[in-house]
Amino acid sequence: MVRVVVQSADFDIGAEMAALTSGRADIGGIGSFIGTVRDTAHGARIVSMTLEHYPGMTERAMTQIAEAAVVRFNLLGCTLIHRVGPLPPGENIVLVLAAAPHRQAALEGAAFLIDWLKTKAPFWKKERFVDGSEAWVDAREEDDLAATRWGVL
Amino acid sequence: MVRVVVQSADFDIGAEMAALTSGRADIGGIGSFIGTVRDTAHGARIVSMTLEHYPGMTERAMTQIAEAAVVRFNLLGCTLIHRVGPLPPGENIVLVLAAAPHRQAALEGAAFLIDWLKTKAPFWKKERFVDGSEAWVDAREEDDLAATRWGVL
Amino acid sequence: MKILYFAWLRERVGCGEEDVALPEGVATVGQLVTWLRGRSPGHEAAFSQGRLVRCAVNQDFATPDAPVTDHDEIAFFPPVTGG
Amino acid sequence: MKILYFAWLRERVGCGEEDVALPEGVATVGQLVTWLRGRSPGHEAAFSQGRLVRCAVNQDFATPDAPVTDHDEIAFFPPVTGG
Repeated sequence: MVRVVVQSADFDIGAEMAALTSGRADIGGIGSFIGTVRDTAHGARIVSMTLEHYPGMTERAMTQIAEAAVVRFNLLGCTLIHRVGPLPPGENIVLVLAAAPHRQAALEGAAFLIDWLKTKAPFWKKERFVDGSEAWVDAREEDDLAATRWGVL
Repeated sequence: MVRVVVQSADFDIGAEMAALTSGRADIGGIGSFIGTVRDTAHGARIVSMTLEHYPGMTERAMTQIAEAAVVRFNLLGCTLIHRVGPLPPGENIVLVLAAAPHRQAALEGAAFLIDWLKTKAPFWKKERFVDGSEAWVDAREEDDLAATRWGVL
Repeated sequence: MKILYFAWLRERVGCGEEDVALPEGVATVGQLVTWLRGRSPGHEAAFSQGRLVRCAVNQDFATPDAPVTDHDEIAFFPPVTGG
Repeated sequence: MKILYFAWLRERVGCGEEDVALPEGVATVGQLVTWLRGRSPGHEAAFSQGRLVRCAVNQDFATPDAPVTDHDEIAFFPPVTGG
């Protein structure tokens, strides 16, 4: 019911959607979010983004977030896949799927999952620019704000 | 940038996602919603749902909704696919994709698109129950309420 | 004018589409509905349910006071339930 | 105890993981940080940036007053930026 994966390979949204929904007809809606690597950051062109994580704690935190979402929105299932390693612009970073009997829970479940993932799962992004320089991405205050609207874990 | 389709065949979310995002790296997030046929309605088991539409006006209304979403949320693109004809439980009904530079616009764009589609695009659902009886689905007041939070067209 | 019916209105009227010459004294959607109700028991059943009927004139949503002409495509249908 | 560093803390310290015997007088995360800062210029640079450092004890987020023991896995890292 809760599927949590950290991997360097890309994911296949069609296959993940099928795995989440196949063989059941109690689902009325699936909300989804995919995050992708943009080619610019603060106006500068980036050539790649590298995702680092904390093996063990990351999967643990993602599972806690997913289980909290299932309880809170009465989800029938959810999927959280996050990639790690170097990723060029245009590549997928993260996939969130939330299945529910009706659309509002599915959409809110997906929004909750990505908001919490962004503030509570131990991943860090480093950007590499065209001039060869690199910089760790700073946590964004608006991400913390977005997460606080859901209250505390 | 705006892709609107009414079809009886199923859609392929992977292919639609690729068509929306391929060759560009200015997208940071894609919000999505898929609506599916549930096997129960008001506690009764249904064997199929039939979707009727108003050819011409439906595509026109969907295009207006999609273009309004692009302007309102600064979307980089969006896709609206709605199926018609008889559909058994578990089948996909509708696909919404909204691509934006950042996640909030992508998620809100997808929510707006499905809320408006449900209240402003001329589709009608008829449910067929196990006992052979059929009934047109009544418009839900909560769908109208969901749409009003976005204001008027 | 072309008149279209969808969903349960189509079932009550008994057809999905009919061509009608603009009746005398009919200049608005509301007046057209009044005229249509006298056309057959099916039409009467379609429009007299006390249930909400929506209208589109030339594929845009329209209110009862919207004007109609002989060249218009007028559609009647229940509140929409797609998505 | 096992101590882990991630992202720019790892780069400043110069390694991602080190094993340390629980130092005398260290009973909390805050006391451990004070002790670590004296361990090398890299450690000092990692913890003295005036930038926010997060901590996890045994893979749960922890505050400076959280207790630490010799058998714990303690991780230090910047605020998270995934998603």
